[in-house]
Amino acid sequence: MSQQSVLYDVPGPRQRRLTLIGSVVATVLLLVAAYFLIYRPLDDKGQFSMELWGPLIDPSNENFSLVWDRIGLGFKNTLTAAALAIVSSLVVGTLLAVLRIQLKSLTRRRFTGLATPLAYLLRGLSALLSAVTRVCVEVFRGLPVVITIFFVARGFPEFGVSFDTLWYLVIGLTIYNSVVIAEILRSGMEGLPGGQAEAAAAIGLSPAQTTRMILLPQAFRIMLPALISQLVVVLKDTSLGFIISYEETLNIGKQIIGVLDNPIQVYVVIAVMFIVVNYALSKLAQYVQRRLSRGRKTAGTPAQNPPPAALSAQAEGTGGA
Amino acid sequence: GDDADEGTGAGSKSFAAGSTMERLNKAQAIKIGTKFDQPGFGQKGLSGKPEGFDVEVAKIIVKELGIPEDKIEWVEAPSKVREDVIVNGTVDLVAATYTINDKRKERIAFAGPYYEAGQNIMVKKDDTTITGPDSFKDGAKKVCSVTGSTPAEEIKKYVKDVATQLVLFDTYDKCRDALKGGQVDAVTTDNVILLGYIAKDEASFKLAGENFTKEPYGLGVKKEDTDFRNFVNDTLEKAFADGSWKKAWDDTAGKFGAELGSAPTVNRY
Amino acid sequence: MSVLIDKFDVFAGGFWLTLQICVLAAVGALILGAVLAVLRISPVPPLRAVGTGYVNIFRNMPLTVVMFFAAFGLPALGSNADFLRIPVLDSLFSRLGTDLPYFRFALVALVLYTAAFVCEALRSGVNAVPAGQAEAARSLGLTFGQNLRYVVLPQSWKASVVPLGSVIIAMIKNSALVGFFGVVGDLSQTADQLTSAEGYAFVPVAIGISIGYLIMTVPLGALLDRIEKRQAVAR
Amino acid sequence: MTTGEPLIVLDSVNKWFGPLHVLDDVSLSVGRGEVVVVIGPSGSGKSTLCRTINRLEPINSGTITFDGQPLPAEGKALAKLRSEVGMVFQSFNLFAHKTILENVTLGPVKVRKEKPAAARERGLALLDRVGIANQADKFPAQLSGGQQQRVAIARALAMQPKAMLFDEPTSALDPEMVGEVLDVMTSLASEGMTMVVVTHEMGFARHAANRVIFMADGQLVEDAPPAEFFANPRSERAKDFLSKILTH
Amino acid sequence: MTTGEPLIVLDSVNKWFGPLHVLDDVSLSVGRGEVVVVIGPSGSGKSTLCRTINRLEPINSGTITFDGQPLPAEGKALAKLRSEVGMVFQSFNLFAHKTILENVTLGPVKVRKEKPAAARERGLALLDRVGIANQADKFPAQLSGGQQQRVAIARALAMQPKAMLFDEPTSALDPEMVGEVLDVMTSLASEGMTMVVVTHEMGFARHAANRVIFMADGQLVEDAPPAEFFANPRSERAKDFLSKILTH
Ligand SMILES: Nc1ncnc2c1ncn2[C@@H]1O[C@H](COP(=O)(O)OP(=O)(O)OP(=O)(O)O)[C@@H](O)[C@H]1O
Ligand SMILES: Nc1ncnc2c1ncn2[C@@H]1O[C@H](COP(=O)(O)OP(=O)(O)OP(=O)(O)O)[C@@H](O)[C@H]1O
Ligand SMILES: [Mg+2]
Ligand SMILES: [Mg+2]
Repeated sequence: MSQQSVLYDVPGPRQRRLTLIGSVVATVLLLVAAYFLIYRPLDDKGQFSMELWGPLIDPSNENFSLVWDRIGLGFKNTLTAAALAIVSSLVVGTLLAVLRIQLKSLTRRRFTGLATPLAYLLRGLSALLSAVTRVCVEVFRGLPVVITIFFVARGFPEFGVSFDTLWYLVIGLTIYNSVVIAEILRSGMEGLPGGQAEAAAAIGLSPAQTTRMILLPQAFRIMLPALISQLVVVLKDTSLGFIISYEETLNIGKQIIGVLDNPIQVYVVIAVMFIVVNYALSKLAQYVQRRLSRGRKTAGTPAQNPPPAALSAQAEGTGGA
Repeated sequence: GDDADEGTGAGSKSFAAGSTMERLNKAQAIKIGTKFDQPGFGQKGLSGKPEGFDVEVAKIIVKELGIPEDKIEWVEAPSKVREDVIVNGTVDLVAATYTINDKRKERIAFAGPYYEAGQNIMVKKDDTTITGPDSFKDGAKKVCSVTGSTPAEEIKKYVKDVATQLVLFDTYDKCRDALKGGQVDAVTTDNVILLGYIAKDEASFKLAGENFTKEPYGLGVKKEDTDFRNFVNDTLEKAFADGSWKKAWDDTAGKFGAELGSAPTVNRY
Repeated sequence: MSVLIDKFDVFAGGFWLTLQICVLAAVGALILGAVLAVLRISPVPPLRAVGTGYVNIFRNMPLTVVMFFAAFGLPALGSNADFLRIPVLDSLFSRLGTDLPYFRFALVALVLYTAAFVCEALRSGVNAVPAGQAEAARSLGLTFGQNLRYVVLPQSWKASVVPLGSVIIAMIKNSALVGFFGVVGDLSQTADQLTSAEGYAFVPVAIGISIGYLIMTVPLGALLDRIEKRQAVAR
Repeated sequence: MTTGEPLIVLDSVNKWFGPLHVLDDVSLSVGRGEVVVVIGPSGSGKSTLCRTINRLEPINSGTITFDGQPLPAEGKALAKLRSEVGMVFQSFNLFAHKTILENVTLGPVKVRKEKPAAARERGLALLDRVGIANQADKFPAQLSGGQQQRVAIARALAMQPKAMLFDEPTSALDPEMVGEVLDVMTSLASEGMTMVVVTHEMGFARHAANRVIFMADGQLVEDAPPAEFFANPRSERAKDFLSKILTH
Repeated sequence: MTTGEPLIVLDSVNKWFGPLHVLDDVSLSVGRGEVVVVIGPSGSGKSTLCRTINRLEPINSGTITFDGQPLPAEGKALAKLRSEVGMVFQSFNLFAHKTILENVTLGPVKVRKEKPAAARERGLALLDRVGIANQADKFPAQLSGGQQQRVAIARALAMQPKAMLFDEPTSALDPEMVGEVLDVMTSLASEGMTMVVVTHEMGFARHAANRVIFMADGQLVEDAPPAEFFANPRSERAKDFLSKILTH
């Protein structure tokens, strides 16, 4: 509605009439197109037959409960991997964000109280550390998650460390998502009105206290919608587990298809499951966003910066696979 | 307990100290790599358990180790990771339509063979243009196989333009679907795999011609673990002799109408 | 490390193929995304519903599933995506014209999926134009079309550039998936091929592949950062 | 100063934002050449009142007539009406991607179909009049707030409007810049422009307004000449408001 | 009102932002209990001057001493200094995620290591003093601007500072709310708090300040008691500025 009001005047009677006519015409055209381009070809190939759909939607079908037991297991595995990945990404991401912010303020310090060589050493060290974290962030942000997961699953055993495939998936997802979450939080902290950090400094809080007590909690709050969207991304990305034989929903779906030979039907069911869960999550994100901005609107304080466009888009867009 | 008469349970059999057999028997657990998408050999059914000839052969070995069947952890081992999972120790044994060849022997060792398959070509039922591997030499027909598999390498000798003619997937299921959907003209791999697909959908597919290679299937074990390899070989010979090998076949791939033939000679290199 | 030199042509070929996919998919996604954005902000409710429905479906579905749908659904609809065998283009991008449809299927999947995000980026650009701009235009007496043309779109375009760039970066990364869906010879499939089938050591191959992707993503990301900083200053 | 029939007439106008009654049976008429200042506490509906007059906000009931005609609901007629009513916003709302001169000439060229050259000439004259002809080729962001607001006034004037609406034109400005904008407005008023001005600048209300209107909670509470209003507000609310705003 | 050695002394302070010379050889001393009002056009360096005193802005040359000690450059010592100088910002800068009372007690508990119970009690007393004790458990966003700014003052006072800095404390407020904040500041001044106040409220400068300082282009141009300054500004720039700000 908000963008509606930017572009459009409140419609008058003529405009309403035109809209109505347009709606009817568009609906008819859409239905006709859907019938001829989608329904008819599928029907011709027998894709609506009960033989293909039965095991998925007909409880009296002999395979129904077996199939759904398997899908249930897959979905449980999907949720397990997503939950582990998001929790560890949050933990690692928060640490990384704090580390980067601390390093930034550290590199600005001159350590005037210390002996000159020591001060130079400390300054050099913090500059080095901050460069290293920066490079890590850029590299892991720039690599496809599929590749990261693949590398983890192939690389770890190479060095004699092997886990369950679940953990390869979780580690791969964590490497990528913690970097993204760190950037979300960091930009959340840097996007806060400068006055928040200044006010904290002005009552004598140290930079570390300021980050911990003032910036981080607020960044979490402001970035909550972006963080929830990231959860959607993680959930979607767990489906990459199939490349390393982790038995998540999609992989199990493939096994079922191997037996029942009904790919379209199984993928429709799986797609619907993902869409429902993720749609609910994005609605939650929107709801949180609205609540936050309503709280802000009544505030006398100048509006807090919204998350940088690039970042929120990136968070969503990366929706890997 | 109850397992005693089955000859299972820790210490139920005695093996040389320090051997893999003793370790597995003590642990009463074993990890076996197999395929999850190979009808007749290794396929995960709706029950969630893998079924097939590979699976049954592996079970014979496991039984000989004194480990109950339900203690087996089945690990999916698609063609391209089979060496890796053995070398890394992710699994103790691989039974996954695993062709014995010298390149693979550089990294792992094979017990067996326990079956001799051969590469063949599957086409649509109504296809008369493809009659054997030579039909790909004209550069027009597309053929599908799996990344990193022997048949994929083999068929490269026949196709004119690898980039456009050879389609590689991670599983044969995709190849089959591609053939059915008409995106490829043929699927090539071991005859038994193809027979599995044909058995399920006789209306759509058939084999085009005779086997054009020999593909002895072996069980993959760690390269240096000669004791274990010998144990597996012994067990296989026993199974050839006592009929359990034949029964395993008849219960699984045999249902597809493929010939088992006489027992192969295990290769104790 | 010698694999990087010995197999340089394989890496380069993979890079080139991935680049082709990305260029084609980016163009397709931008076009489809723009159409969707128009639908989403149109005043006709059913069109808006189509746009919104599309975005909700494709944004919330794993790309993997979209790829499966392209690979199985298109044939079921009786199509080998032959509409993508566009005469001049297919000589430039050879894979477009081959009989083998997987490149085209992968392209369709990437375009369908990315378009949803492109649509949102464009829409966020329109939303980023302060309401006051359109109000000022309206109170001068500009009509809806004039308002859009002279005031809203020129500004929303600027606000869309950075989010669009992020979407494209994400798309480049997502393209890594096509190697797992039958497109032979792109960067990610190259990694698989060299390590699994040809038995090269893992680490050097991983480094080579990573460099291939980072060459595409990092400079683009840095460029976006600069644009964003410049815009922030201008504001 | 008022001549003939009134230019703007609001009759029993009501407006709700959801449950909020922001304009409560407001009736008001503004004569030609009259300058009406609207004051009142924050949230009392001043801006909304101002915005209903060129239908940036539609109303729920009542009628508004401009120059004898009821406000059109939509389309070309509405655009035409709006081109006859200049509006100046608190936050300037200059088109950020156009130069100062382009801001001023956009309306005349695109809406009134003037020749670009003629519009340009008149635009420069208007910029000269508000004292910023030398900035014509800069972009809004390069100007101070006071300068931007003067451009906004010039932009509105370029349409040769019959009336001008100002919604707190100086409250986003630094104190030194308030004067320069008020100067322009005062001179406009003295030239006979019909003006409705929402403002907190009591000085302007005192010496430039013909009438002061005091709003509270969506109601039009008082309507009196400035001298009378400031000397002797009738309602309690007005007294209270004035006491808050005039101390210090 | 001034006793003993001055509390704040700036000596030949210079500060550049890149090529911009924002503080140009500024020397100033503020005695204990003195109230100094800083005025001047936008961009003249008033805020910067104010912020250098608790080193929110570091300086390029010159010295600043507070209570006889030169300002520490960083670390614990700087945090301690800042806890002794209260600061009130134009945009309040209350911690948005903490309640009013938590805003006020955060500093005492975390920096001065007071017992939470004691801090709470003192916090409530301070909120009472600025007239908003009944809002203690609300969040900043639920308060009006004037209330928020009074909380900000209470937050600064909770640290029992030796001096208070105010940077345009009323210019983000709706006109009706300016008075309530100035009232609190006036009472602080009359109780002997040392204050440096950047403001455009000439009324406050006239009746609450001991001295008025006029800045322009980074330079401290005039420094005089308010009566003298307003009646008889010596420099042209001050005259010009006053004429702009006092008309209308
Ligand atoms: N678009 C809107 N949707 C919902 N409520 C609105 C909208 N615009 C204004 N309001 C509400 O209507 C009431 C009157 O708003 P209006 O802006 O007219 O007041 P005002 O007198 O101009 O106040 P101020 O001096 O703060 O500008 C306020 O309570 C405001 O919150
Ligand atoms: N962080 C900064 N970086 C660069 N320039 C700055 C910075 N802060 C302030 N300036 C510039 O320094 C000059 C003085 O700024 P300052 O905020 O001290 O002025 P002021 O007198 O407080 O103005 P105002 O009345 O607008 O608040 C201005 O030209 C301003 O643009
Ligand atoms: Mg208003
Ligand atoms: Mg300032």
